[in-house]
Amino acid sequence: MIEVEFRLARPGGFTLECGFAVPARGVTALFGRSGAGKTTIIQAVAGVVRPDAGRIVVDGEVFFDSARGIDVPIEARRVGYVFQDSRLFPHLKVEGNLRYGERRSRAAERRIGFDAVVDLLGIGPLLARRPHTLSGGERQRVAIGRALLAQPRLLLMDEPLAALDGARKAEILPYLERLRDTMGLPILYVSHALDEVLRLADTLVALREGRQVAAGPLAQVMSRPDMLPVLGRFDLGTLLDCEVVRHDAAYGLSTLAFSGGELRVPQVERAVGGKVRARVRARDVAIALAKPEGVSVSNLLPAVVEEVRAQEGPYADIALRVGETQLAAMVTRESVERLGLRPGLPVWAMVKSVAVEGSRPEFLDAGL
Amino acid sequence: MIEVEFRLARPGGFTLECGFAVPARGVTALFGRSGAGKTTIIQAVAGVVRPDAGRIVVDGEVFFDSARGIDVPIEARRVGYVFQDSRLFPHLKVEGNLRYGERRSRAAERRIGFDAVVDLLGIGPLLARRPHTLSGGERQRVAIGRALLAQPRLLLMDEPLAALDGARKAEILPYLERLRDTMGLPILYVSHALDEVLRLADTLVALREGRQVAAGPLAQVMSRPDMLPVLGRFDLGTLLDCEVVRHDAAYGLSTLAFSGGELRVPQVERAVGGKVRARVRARDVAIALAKPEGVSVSNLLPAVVEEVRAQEGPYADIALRVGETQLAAMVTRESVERLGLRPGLPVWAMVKSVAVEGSRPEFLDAGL
Amino acid sequence: QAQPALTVFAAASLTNAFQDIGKLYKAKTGQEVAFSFAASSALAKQLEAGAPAAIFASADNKWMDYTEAKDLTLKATRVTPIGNSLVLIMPADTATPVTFDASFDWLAFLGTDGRIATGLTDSVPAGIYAKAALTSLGAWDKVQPRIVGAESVRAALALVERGEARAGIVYSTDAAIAKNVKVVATFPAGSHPPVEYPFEIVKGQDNPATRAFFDFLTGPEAKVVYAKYGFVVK
Amino acid sequence: MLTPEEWTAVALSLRVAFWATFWSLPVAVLTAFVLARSRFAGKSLLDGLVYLPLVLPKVVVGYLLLLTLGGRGLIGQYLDAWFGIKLIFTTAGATVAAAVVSFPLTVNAIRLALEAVDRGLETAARTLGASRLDVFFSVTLPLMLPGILSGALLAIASALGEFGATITFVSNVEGQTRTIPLAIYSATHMPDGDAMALRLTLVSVVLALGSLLLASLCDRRIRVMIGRA
Amino acid sequence: MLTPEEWTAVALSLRVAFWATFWSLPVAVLTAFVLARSRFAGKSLLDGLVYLPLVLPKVVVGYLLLLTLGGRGLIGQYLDAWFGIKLIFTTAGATVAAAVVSFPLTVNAIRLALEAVDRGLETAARTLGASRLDVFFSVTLPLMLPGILSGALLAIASALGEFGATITFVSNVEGQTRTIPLAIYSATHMPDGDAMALRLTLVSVVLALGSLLLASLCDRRIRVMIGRA
Ligand SMILES: Nc1ncnc2c1ncn2[C@@H]1O[C@H](COP(=O)(O)OP(=O)(O)OP(=O)(O)O)[C@@H](O)[C@H]1O
Ligand SMILES: Nc1ncnc2c1ncn2[C@@H]1O[C@H](COP(=O)(O)OP(=O)(O)OP(=O)(O)O)[C@@H](O)[C@H]1O
Ligand SMILES: [Mg+2]
Ligand SMILES: [Mg+2]
Repeated sequence: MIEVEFRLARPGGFTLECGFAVPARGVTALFGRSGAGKTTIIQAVAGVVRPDAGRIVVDGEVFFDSARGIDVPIEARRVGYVFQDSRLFPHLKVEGNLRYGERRSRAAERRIGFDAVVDLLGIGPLLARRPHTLSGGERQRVAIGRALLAQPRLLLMDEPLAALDGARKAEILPYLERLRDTMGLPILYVSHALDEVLRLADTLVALREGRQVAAGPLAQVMSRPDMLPVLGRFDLGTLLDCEVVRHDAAYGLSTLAFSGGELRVPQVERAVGGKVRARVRARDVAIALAKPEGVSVSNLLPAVVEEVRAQEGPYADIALRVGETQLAAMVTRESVERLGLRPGLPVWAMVKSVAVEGSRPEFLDAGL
Repeated sequence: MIEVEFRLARPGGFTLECGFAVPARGVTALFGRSGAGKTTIIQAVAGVVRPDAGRIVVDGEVFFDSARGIDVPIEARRVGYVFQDSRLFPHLKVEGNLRYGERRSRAAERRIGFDAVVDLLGIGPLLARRPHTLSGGERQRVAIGRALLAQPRLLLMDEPLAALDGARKAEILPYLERLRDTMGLPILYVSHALDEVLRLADTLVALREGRQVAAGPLAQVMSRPDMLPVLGRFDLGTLLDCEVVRHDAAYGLSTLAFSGGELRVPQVERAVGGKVRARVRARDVAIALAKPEGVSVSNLLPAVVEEVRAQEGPYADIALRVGETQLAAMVTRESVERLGLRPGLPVWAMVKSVAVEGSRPEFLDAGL
Repeated sequence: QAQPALTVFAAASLTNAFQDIGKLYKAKTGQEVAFSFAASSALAKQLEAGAPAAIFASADNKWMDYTEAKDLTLKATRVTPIGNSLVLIMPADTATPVTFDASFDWLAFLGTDGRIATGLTDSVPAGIYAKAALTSLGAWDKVQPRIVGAESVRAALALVERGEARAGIVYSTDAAIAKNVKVVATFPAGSHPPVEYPFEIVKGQDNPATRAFFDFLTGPEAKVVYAKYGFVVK
Repeated sequence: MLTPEEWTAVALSLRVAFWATFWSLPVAVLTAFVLARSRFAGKSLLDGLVYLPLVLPKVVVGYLLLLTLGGRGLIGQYLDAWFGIKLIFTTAGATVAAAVVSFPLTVNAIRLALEAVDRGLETAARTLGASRLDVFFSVTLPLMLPGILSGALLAIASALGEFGATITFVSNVEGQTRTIPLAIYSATHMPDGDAMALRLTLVSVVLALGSLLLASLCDRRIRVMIGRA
Repeated sequence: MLTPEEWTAVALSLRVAFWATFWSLPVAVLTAFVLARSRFAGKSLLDGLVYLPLVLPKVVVGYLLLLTLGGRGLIGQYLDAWFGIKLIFTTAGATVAAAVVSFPLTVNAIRLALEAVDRGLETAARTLGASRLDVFFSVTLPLMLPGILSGALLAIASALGEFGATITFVSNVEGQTRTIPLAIYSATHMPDGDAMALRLTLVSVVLALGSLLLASLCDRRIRVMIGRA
């Protein structure tokens, strides 16, 4: 478990209060607007700032406990910290920067290899360069590599991918996922980008102006109605826990079963019977009154309208029931009227398979 | 016109060669992967680095011309530069930072007001703070304000929004658009984020490892097949130049006409007859063999399959002809087979209105 | 007062005597006298650079000869009212009287690492005299490695007072005012050039006001002061 | 506590230290800027020249001053003839001596501070419409204030302690050039001068600690101001 | 060109300057670090103490050294009795005098450089597993190298020029303590010493320019190394 619970007042009026206990496995995303206090939490966990009062415990080891007067020094916490500004050592070449933490780790604990990291981050050609000659994205890639090679037992990442281009991001994300999955390396991850969060996170801590709005498993937090202002409307969606039932190698598709039916998605790497998670964005769900025939949309699910929330603007939020699962859909108000959508009406939900998203590596090709 | 044409070699082997002439109106996006040379171009235009040879002319004024020995000093170029790292003055409070450039501008040229900028960027509460107490996003907002208030005639923005959260981004983007539209303030804009580029840019300059891959009007560049590796597959789409034909205030919808038919989109602010641009992502276009009835999808366009490109993986790219317009669609290979899609087949394209995207402020609510 | 102050350049060793005389003079005539006390060499160089002093009182003849040769001071006004004698001193607690005869063994006297402190032997007057005296006594070659040259006689005195040096060669005036040292021998007058303090009026300053003080410096009231501080009054 | 004569020396020392610092500081800032930021042919020479007063015995420095700025000196004669400025024997001369001796220290301190100023901020200022000169005054100078303060402190301290160059250049005249160190020197030549030397030494120490305290107070405020606290 | 006597003085000056710098530099780095980075009760006092040799007339400094480190001095007597270390009248003593006098300059230069080191980098190093000490040696020290170099240069320069404290503490013993400044001083006090003074002054100037040139070469390399070129 990672238990974080503290109070910290900054000169200037900002006060942060938070308290969450999340598994020391997988990725915990800290999500919130600029100035919400995300970096401050990361800093407290790393030991860079000292809370006024509280406790920080990672995996049973107490990092900080104001009541017991414990404050473990930064270097003894063994957290890898990727800073919002990359903070490369200007006097060392890229290679020296990468090796800095590696040299200081115990040889027995070196699970993350130098060459693997260099390859992945595409920084091979930069090894002999000086940090000030690097572009913004190059710098950040080196910073990530440096933190990884320090063989941390907890990785803190403060918007690590913000300076990276989409393709590079897409390349690095799976590696982070792999790290998380294969090494049991827990990650505290700050990001504004919901797609990153959804891809990576198992657990979500949402912050707003120094207050903790919600904390818990991703799916649970995402479906809370009070998250709407935090997440923004267009990212609303439904998370589905699924089991792999079939692979269709010829078409490169897999079939997933969830409590309300089946979904066809691009082939996942998990074996039949494995558990995976899928995300359906509300805006990617269309509604039909009768089962549509001859359409390219391959995921057609029988459903019942549960609730229609007409909202300002052109859109309406629809809650559908598919089996035991509630599925969010978003359609225009005009469509609600034209189709006569009302609670209790049996309909078909059309989900384009390409819009299925997941939080596991298997879904890499499906998402954004 | 903004004419940029130069050669610049960096110690360490990187050489940048570019040459483009874009209108000194609207937003020109510099797009490319990390290390492609985007920042270098911005720096050359600002006068921060000196090209080895070439010409840089903005709106008829020669900033740099190696042949004629011209190199206008930075401060005389009057470009507002938002740096990748915010570079706030640590000895000035936030207000002092904002006023720095404003004070140095000619009073007659002050078109951008202090209060408006402060309001927009939400930095009112920060005015009396010192830069080192700001969070990453706060810093960047102040840096944007500072550049705007210097009343530049050309704005250079180097990933200005990378550190901002989605909501803040969404708030600032329209203001940038408004600046661009109402003040004729041209913007050179570096970004990795395709959605930003698509929202803002009129013109696109694509770079790859120091070489200019393409330069020209956004729509034109976006549809070039050689852009696929630059853009990434899931962002492929079609840009449609449309005219507003009707507003439907009751539903909050507008109807747009393009050469292949009509689209219903969330209400745009432009008057009837006005020109707007819409973007349809290939992954948001589904195909039906017959006109679907009773579906929430309100944009149904009769089309003809022009080309089916089966690709590796589960997907196939389909080129549809809708009137005179080519529309890209993306479906699974399984669907291609199931529906028997082949060139010449008449079909219906289903475009969810909520997936319509544009490059003008009118489409703010429609996009991502 | 109406008259501008008169500036007198005097060797640092004259500090006390001249200050007293200046006060006496002011009490008597109301005329203010300003002094600049520094090494004779520095003062001579300053005169050469055009320093507007009226009177130069040197601690040795060489620097007065120098200013004369450069036509800076008036040779005709030269007087030498006072002199000094050169003495060997030791810390009071270890002092034993010595006589400079042929049998005097300097090295035995100094012990294994004893030192003799004096002024710099090539530039500070007391040191120059000490070198001359030791040479004429035939001891210089033996003693030379044991000589430590201080920046001024005062500094040499301090080294002996603190027992850092086993002995010192200084002026009798200095020895007279020091607390913890004893004079163990006086160098014979013939062993070194006479220690003299020549005074001259600076060229272009020979006016009644200067003359008045210059005469006062060699007058009976001044001589009382000199004697008080242990100078040999001629 | 102190005799009037001693008070005179203390007051003079303070005046000399203040004015020496006051006049040399701007020149030092300029020199540091030129040395740190520009490249030209004779730069190494200028660099050497600046450090010269430090490396030479102060007596030699004083002697060189005497040769150049004395009443018959290379420059001194014209200073006197054209502007009526007399340096030898005067407090002004003592100030010059103190300024010259402290100059290398001041320049060094300021230069180090200048080199620590982030040039990216200067570039940013220029894109905001500030000329080089404007940037210097509005960005560079404020950011190097701690260094300037440190330089000023060194200047004051070394001016308070300056002896060799002063006595050689402008002699030891009470009320004009007899600063504390010269008074201490004179005192050691008086039979009963030990007490006076000790008193003046204590005054020196107190002044030094006082200016240090003042400097560290200023420093803290400046650091808060420029956000480097 | 130079007389053997003068060569001896030059060689001695170089030795003294080198060893004074060599020994004082680590102490200066430590002192600067403590002054810049820690807060404790007597800090202002330590601060004052460090600057004292600068503010006091060098002759007084020499006298204080004599009182404390002389053969009968407070500390000196034990140095001699217990370790057989004699400072007075020896080259070692001249080195100590030079080191003490240059100490404030060295500390100041290093301190300014230290304050310019980005503490964010130090924090980053600690998150990478480096202890405070390790951070100091692997990050802070390399980044402040230009300041240390500048401090060393100041130390060498002021050691080459040191006169007052040296002559007062260890006097003028040829081959032992007679450094260039002492030789120059002697020369200027001889009516016919001008030529010798000039020669030795030129040697001083050449040494100063030489060490400056060396320093600026080092500086350039260091700056390239630490990426601040
Ligand atoms: N001062 C320099 N010296 C040497 N090489 C440099 C220097 N500055 C940049 N480069 C190199 O030039 C190339 C282009 O850098 P630039 O900063 O323009 O990239 P970019 O497109 O802005 O990348 P990013 O998106 O990561 O900021 C990079 O490979 C970089 O390493
Ligand atoms: N050293 C400081 N002194 C005073 N206030 C501070 C300091 N550091 C941060 N703050 C304030 O604390 C609040 C939270 O800052 P924090 O850096 O944790 O935000 P964040 O959530 O990381 O934001 P962003 O996404 O913009 O980086 C902000 O309002 C910021 O202004
Ligand atoms: Mg942050
Ligand atoms: Mg860049």
